[in-house]
Amino acid sequence: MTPLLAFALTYAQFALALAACLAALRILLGPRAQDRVLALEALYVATMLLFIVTGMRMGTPFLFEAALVIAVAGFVSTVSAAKFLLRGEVIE
Amino acid sequence: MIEENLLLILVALPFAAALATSTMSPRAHDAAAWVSGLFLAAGGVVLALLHGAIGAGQVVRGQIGWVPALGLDLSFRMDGFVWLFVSLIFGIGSLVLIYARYYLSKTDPVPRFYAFLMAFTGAMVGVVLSGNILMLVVFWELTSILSFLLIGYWHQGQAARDGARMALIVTGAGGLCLLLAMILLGQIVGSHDLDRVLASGDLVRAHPLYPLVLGLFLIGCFTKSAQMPFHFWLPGAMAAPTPVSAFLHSATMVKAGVFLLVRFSPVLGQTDLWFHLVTGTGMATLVLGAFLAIFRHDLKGLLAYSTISHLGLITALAGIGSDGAILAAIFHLLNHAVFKASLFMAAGIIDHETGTRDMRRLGGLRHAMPVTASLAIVASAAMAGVPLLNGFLSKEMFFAAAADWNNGSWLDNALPYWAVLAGAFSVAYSLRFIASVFFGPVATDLPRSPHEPPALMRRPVEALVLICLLVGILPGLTLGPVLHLAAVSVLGPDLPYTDIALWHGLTLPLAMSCVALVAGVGLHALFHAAIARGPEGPPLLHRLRAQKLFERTMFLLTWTLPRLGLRLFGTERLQPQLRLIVLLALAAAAVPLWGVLAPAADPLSVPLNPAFAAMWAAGAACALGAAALAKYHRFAAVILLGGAGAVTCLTFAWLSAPDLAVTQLLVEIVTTVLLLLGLRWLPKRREEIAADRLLPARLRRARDFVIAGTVGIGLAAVAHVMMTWPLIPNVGDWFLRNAYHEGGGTNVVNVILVDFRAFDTFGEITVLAIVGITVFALLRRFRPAPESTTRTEEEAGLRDPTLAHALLVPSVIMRWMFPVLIVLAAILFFRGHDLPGGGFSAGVTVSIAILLQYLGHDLRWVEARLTVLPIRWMGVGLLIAGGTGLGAFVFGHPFLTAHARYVDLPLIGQVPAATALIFDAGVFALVLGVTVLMLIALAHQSLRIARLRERDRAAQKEREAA
Amino acid sequence: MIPAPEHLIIAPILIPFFAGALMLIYDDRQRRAKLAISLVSAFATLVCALELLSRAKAQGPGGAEAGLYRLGDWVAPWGIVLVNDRLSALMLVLTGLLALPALVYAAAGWHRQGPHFHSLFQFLLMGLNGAFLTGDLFNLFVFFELLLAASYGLLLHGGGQLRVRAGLHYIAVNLTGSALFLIGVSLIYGASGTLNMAQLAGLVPDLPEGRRALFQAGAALMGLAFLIKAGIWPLSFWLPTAYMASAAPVAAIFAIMTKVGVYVILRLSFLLFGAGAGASAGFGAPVLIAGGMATILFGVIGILAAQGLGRIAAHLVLVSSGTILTAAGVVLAGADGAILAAALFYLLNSTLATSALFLLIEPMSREEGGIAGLLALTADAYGLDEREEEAAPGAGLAIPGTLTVLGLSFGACALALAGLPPLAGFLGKLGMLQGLLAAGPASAALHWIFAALLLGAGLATLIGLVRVGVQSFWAADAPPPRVLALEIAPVVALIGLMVLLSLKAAPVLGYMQQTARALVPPQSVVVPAVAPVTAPEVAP
Amino acid sequence: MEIVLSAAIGILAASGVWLLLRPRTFQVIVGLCLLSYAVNLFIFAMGRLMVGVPPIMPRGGFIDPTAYADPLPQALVLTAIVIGFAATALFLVVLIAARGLTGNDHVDGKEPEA
Amino acid sequence: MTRLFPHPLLTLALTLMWLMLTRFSLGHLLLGAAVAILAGLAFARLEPEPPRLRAIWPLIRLAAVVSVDILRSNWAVARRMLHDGGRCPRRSGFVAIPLRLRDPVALALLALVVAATPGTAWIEYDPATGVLVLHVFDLHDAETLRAEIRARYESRLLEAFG
Amino acid sequence: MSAPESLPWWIAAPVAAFLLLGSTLTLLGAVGLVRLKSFYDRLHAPALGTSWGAAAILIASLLSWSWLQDRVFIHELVIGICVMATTPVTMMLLGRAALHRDRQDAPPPPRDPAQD
Repeated sequence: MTPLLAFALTYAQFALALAACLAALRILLGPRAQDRVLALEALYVATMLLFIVTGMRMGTPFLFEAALVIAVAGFVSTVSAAKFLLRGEVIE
Repeated sequence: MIEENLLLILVALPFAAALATSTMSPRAHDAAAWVSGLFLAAGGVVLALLHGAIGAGQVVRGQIGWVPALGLDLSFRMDGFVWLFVSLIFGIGSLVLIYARYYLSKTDPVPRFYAFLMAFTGAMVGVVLSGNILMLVVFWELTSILSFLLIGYWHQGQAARDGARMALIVTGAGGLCLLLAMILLGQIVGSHDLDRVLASGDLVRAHPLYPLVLGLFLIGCFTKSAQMPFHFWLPGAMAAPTPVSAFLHSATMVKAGVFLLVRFSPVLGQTDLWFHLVTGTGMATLVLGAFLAIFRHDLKGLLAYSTISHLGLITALAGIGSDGAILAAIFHLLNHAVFKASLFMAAGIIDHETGTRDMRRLGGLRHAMPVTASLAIVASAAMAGVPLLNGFLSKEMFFAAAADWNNGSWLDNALPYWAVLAGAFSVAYSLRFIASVFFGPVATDLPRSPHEPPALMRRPVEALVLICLLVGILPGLTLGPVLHLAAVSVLGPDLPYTDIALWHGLTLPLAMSCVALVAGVGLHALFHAAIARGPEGPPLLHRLRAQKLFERTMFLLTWTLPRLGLRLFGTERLQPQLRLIVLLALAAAAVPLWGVLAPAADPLSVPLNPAFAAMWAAGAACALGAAALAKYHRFAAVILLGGAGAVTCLTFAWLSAPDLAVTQLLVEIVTTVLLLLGLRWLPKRREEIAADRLLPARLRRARDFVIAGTVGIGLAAVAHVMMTWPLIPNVGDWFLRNAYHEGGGTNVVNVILVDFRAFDTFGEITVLAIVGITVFALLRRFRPAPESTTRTEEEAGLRDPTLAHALLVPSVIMRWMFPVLIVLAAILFFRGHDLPGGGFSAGVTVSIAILLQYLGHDLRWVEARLTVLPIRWMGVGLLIAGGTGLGAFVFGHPFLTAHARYVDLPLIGQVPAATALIFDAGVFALVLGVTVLMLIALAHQSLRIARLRERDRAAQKEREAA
Repeated sequence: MIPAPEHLIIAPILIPFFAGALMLIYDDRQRRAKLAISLVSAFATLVCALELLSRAKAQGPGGAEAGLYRLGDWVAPWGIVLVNDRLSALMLVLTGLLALPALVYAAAGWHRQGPHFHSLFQFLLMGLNGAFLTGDLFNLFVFFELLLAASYGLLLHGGGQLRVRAGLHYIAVNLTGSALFLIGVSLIYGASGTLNMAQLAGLVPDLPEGRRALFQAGAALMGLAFLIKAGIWPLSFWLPTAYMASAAPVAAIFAIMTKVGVYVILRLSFLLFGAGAGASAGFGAPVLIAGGMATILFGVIGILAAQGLGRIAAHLVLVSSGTILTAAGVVLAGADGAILAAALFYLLNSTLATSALFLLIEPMSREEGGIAGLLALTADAYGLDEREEEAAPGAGLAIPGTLTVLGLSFGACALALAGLPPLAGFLGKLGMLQGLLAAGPASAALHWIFAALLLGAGLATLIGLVRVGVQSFWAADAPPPRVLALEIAPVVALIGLMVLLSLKAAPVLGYMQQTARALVPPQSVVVPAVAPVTAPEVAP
Repeated sequence: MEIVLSAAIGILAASGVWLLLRPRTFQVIVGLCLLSYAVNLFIFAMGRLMVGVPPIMPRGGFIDPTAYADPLPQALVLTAIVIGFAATALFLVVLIAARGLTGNDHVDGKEPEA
Repeated sequence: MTRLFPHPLLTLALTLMWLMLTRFSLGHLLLGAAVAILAGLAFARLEPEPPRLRAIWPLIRLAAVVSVDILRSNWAVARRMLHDGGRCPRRSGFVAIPLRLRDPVALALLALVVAATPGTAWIEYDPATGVLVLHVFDLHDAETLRAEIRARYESRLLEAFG
Repeated sequence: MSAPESLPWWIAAPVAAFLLLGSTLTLLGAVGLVRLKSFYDRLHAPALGTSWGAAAILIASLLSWSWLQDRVFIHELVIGICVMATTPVTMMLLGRAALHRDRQDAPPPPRDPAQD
């Protein structure tokens, strides 16, 4: 394997994990509810990308499903949270 | 053979009578009495038939097996002693029956009374006849229970209820002690057969457990026979109808105790311990009972204490245990039954005719009821031990035994004096009874005007008094042979015949009798006026009544202390319960693992990836944040929970479990939405709870913090050790080897779920279905807190009206995602067997798709377009899954046997066609139904509240209009 | 006639399952049809259970050829097996015996109080039967969750503040217990590599020290989860409130819920920690003994301190399970197996009696109006979906001589529970006492304490029940309540069963002794289920 | 990796237990969720860690089990996830109902005295 | 035919998606088509009317423009993230843009575009007035932005959807 | 199992480049999420990750998988489209919610301050 690719994969993993950490930090810090939801969204995206990168690194295509699920369905939880903020209830 | 059957019939007769009477109409007074009487008469006939064999010194036995494994058999044996006692029971029973027929009011449900009475008779006969010591206890406890019912027959009165309860508790508890004693005795002897037990006296007395057995046995006997200090229930039991007292408290139940003492004296007796315990208790009871009887104003109370005292006498005799003493005990047992029963009946007549039993109010009754008066006088003379009456004879024998016996102990030396003293007391109370009721000025303010009772009501008394006289005058002719027979059966065949005669010459006992008689008369003459004025009880001591003491102790033991205990050792609060569980779990894990848990010498490990660690830094932050914020910032906690969940999913994916990642992720999403849906119904968190800042709250938190930390560290340590230990060969390997060939799939996890361990999945989907219908049922009755409904109103007011359009653009995208999600679900579903996915994931995905529509629009919009019948889906899903499993039956395979192979279809190629796929379809339908149901049922609450509000508003308007 | 005799073992799980699933498709208003399905299902389950019992009895005394059912046709330990032996058959029959009366009782009106009562009830039966039959640890977890989920639903059946509050505690405690269960199961799997009970039993004696410790920790955690369900002190505080709050027929079937925990403790303790378990033999016995006795004591305190019959009954449940647990502990520690046999007999009787008592509570304490008044009382003010409330409930035959029947039934229950003769409760206690004191003076002090507790508990039960009975039957002036025949018939039936149990005590006790004999030397129980894991079958 | 995962399990469990012991129903449900994550990971850990070797095998042929992750714990976790989800949902609904009926969100349905 | 394919484009796209996610084979084509038809039918329940798409070409041009814009704004925003403040301080703010576009689908596409380009965030759209409020990360001139959005995106969407 | 080792350098290089680009962008977005002061500013930060951040990584993945599997492997396209399609929904709702909540808290709404 080219060392470049190895480095890139490691770097990408770490960068994404760091991004997730920062997002988590924002969730913790708040200060307002919308910040947390926003950060959760970011966390989801970082996680999804991390799935893909990890899958590449390990050479298994199976993590892909999880990434797909996050991509397609992950926003539902943030959307419902956002709607809760907006309307005070999730479904009306 | 005939005798055996007769014996069994004898026991069965009273119970049969009870059964017959219990089914009668409450108004069938005469019929009930007649039936009972007939059964008793039949019993008499049987007894007479048996007399032949018994008289020949035979022991008649009869047996029916019941639970041989426990040594419990319905075995009966009858010897002379038993015959005598059974005759007594039947005899007095018949008389009481006649008496009761006239005594009981027409309005009472009399058949019930007869049923109880007959059942009691049966139980009593059973006690006496039992040839199995365990069966004896069975009947013994039955008498306690039935006496409870009989004493409480007039349950409208508080006194009857209390008396009944006390009698039951005291005698019942005694019965339990007796049970223990009998079990031990049975084990010492190696058999529960009475004959063998009776023959093993030496073995028992030599056994180290002898003192314990004796103690338990005596408690049993003493409680039943109302010996000090257990005597107090008997006066309380006087609230029973008089026939009950006449039967139970003179002849039968209380005699059961002394019967046992006499019966078992060959086994347990003849030791110093026995003598001191039994005779000591008996003498104390004799003296104290007689003394207390003097002070009672209540007729039945006096008789009750007199009974206690006489039982003490018999007990003392049994304790002395010499041949003469035993003979005297048996004799007095009979005599006392006869005269006391007649006295109780007489007291009942007086009560019945005058309406009171208070001796201070009664007087001069000899004018109104001369016959009853003379009967009662004779009977009380017998009680006092006046010559020519039966009481005199047995008392004489008692005096003789008391004076004779000599083992040198202080108790033995004191016996004669105590005996005389008790005799004097008994003369005194007998005299008081006669004098205050029948003599003196005629009472005027009686509730009823007294006259003679119906003749038949008096007959039983007459009969009994006649027996008193007959036995008293001609003892040798009437009772002598039978008594000898009885004594022989207790003491052994080589007992010499004792001639009971009226006159033995000028002996010490006679002198003692005279002294007692004179002293008694003197006592009465000196104190009767003072006693009548005094309280119900001896001076100074009348406040200290055992009954009260008992009640207070019982109250303390059975109410106050338990309430306290419940507060101390129990809690209804959830937090301590959970804390206990957690602490115990810690202990449960720590005890086996302490000191053993160590990392493997050659630890397994996977090189650390810093990104993984960084991910978990985020995950840990989320978890801790959720823990910290869940109280005041619920919304934040939900979001943080989502963060932690996402990291968990990633971990699964990272560590080669894509299926888990997918499933966890989907569940995660639905859970978040559910929590958000629920958030709306929770109260707005007040900014700060003041008490939270106080020290106790801080301490509580600190403690919980330590607990939680310990759990975390412990679990982490165990997990770490486990992970670093080398893997042992396990069943997982087999799955890996065989999934493809046997299960027909390459995704082993999924093959396990739908094939190898499909039964787990089967159960799991049922769990989901159950939760679904529970949620549904619960929310049908949902009732929001008042402020949650008003809150929406406030918010509605605050809402910008244009916000109704807020979702216009997003909803378009949400709608587009609907088919995409459906396709995704289909993919997940179809590839499940080979690649990550499966029915569960697919079901959740579709429900997320539907949920998304609810999010983007409102309930009515969606439900106008999509009809989801979640419960139907659930039912169908379950049936499909179950039906697939059943399908295997057709081919003769067990439930859930899957059939899998790849089918070659033209054009398309290899297609996996596993029955597991159908099973998975069932899972899919069910999961879809459940998830949608839960989400929608929760969401519907808002709608319901809105409708409710509208209705309220309409009602309000109507009211205003009116 | 049984069409497929080899599938009989699974029938007690499948019949209720299909009945429950089928009823989901029915509309909620078709109660009559649902009731019919439910009754038929319960009856069929009982019949199957009886047949299984007779099969179990036909097995040799050691149960060597225990009935096995391989689910999915997979050989244990890879697949899940169901095992029908004497103990499980006994529990199945007991479940069936409780289920039918409870259903009949519910038909008097309770089943109208909320939707899907019958489905939940059937699923509860399924869970119970599954838990009794399964031979796989994780499958046991699944069935535990199943029966718990159903019990949550049933506990909450009818709604109301008391139930919901009790339900909240009940669920929270049990969810914690489930977490423990899972941790325990996974530890056991990690330490031994199998989930099959029989195979596990074979592996236990040869576990090396470290793994043994982990295995034991796992077993201890799992045991804790069962003990929570069995209601051992101090993990039982949720129980009285929950049982008291639940609807009468639900409480009646709940009488067996604690017994599931007890059953599993019995099964696994003797299987995994019996005499043949090497260094693990007797593991947990001290806990069982101490905890069991504490439970009896606590139950006694509760009985005495209780104000209502419901609370007394709930604490009686505690006493009962404490007694059996202590007996199991004593036997596990090496005492005579006869104690266990008697304890099983006692279990049978006390379960029937508590069930009957739970059914009696409501008619006894009922004010005027019968079930109709009750329904009106709980009818929801927020009942926007009124369709569930049917008109004119409470129709049915009222029985004459209400007080007499109620009183007799109550008395019978009291006798049975207090362990007074002549009902079977006495026999069970007698058996235990005999077993405990068999060693004479050499018996451990523990045996004496246990014996004393047994008797004391009986006395306390008597005191508590008599107090309540006197209050409600003797001290009450109110006219007798209207009680439907449908409500009293189940009670009478249960009492009839107890009487039968007393009369037929010898064969029943014989069965129990065989059961105990099969349990105490554990190797023989499920031997055929074991297949060597190291030599896996290779598919052609 | 092992140390990180076990620390993660520990932290999740500790947070979960801490919340479980809190007096508010919402805290308890969040605690149960966290605890169930911890438990799931714990079960999963019992199969040891394998990076990059999912339990999905090529079609046909026998394979070397040591090269694959232990599938059984994964299957168990899947079941546990589903059941945990059901339990969470149920608990949520019950807590909402309790909140509606008792008027507060204390686990005992009433605020502690004093 | 329309009953079976109420949304032919969608069905096609979904079939494609299926094929992308699985394997290209005849079997998967059939299965995918079946699923896609089902999904399309389900979608038709929600939205019986297919979108009024008049021309596709403007959309493709839009896509090209947008992809360039995304790259550009990515670069811009990323730079801004790294050195915030610095030489010329960043000013962010809201911009209100009255839109002519009314079709919800078109609006949704616009939203996608706006969201995909870092630096602009869709805050609010009022269907009554047709005013869109954006938040802009680095706002130099509101007017330019308005014009840019109208010209680059809205006009093309108008072409496509009318 | 094929692994990234088998990639020739001429594929590996662009893959690496895309990976670096994508992850850096995403990281920058996260940095912005933490560093930026106001919520509306932060609203822009994740867009970095969802647009080119995701796209670059997906392209990298697509390239490498297409090589490894010897055929065009375009799963990633679906993910890309979905991410593109779904993130705006959250963002829109969040923006609106923020505005709404800000209006509730501070009555004078921050409506178009840029229009001055």
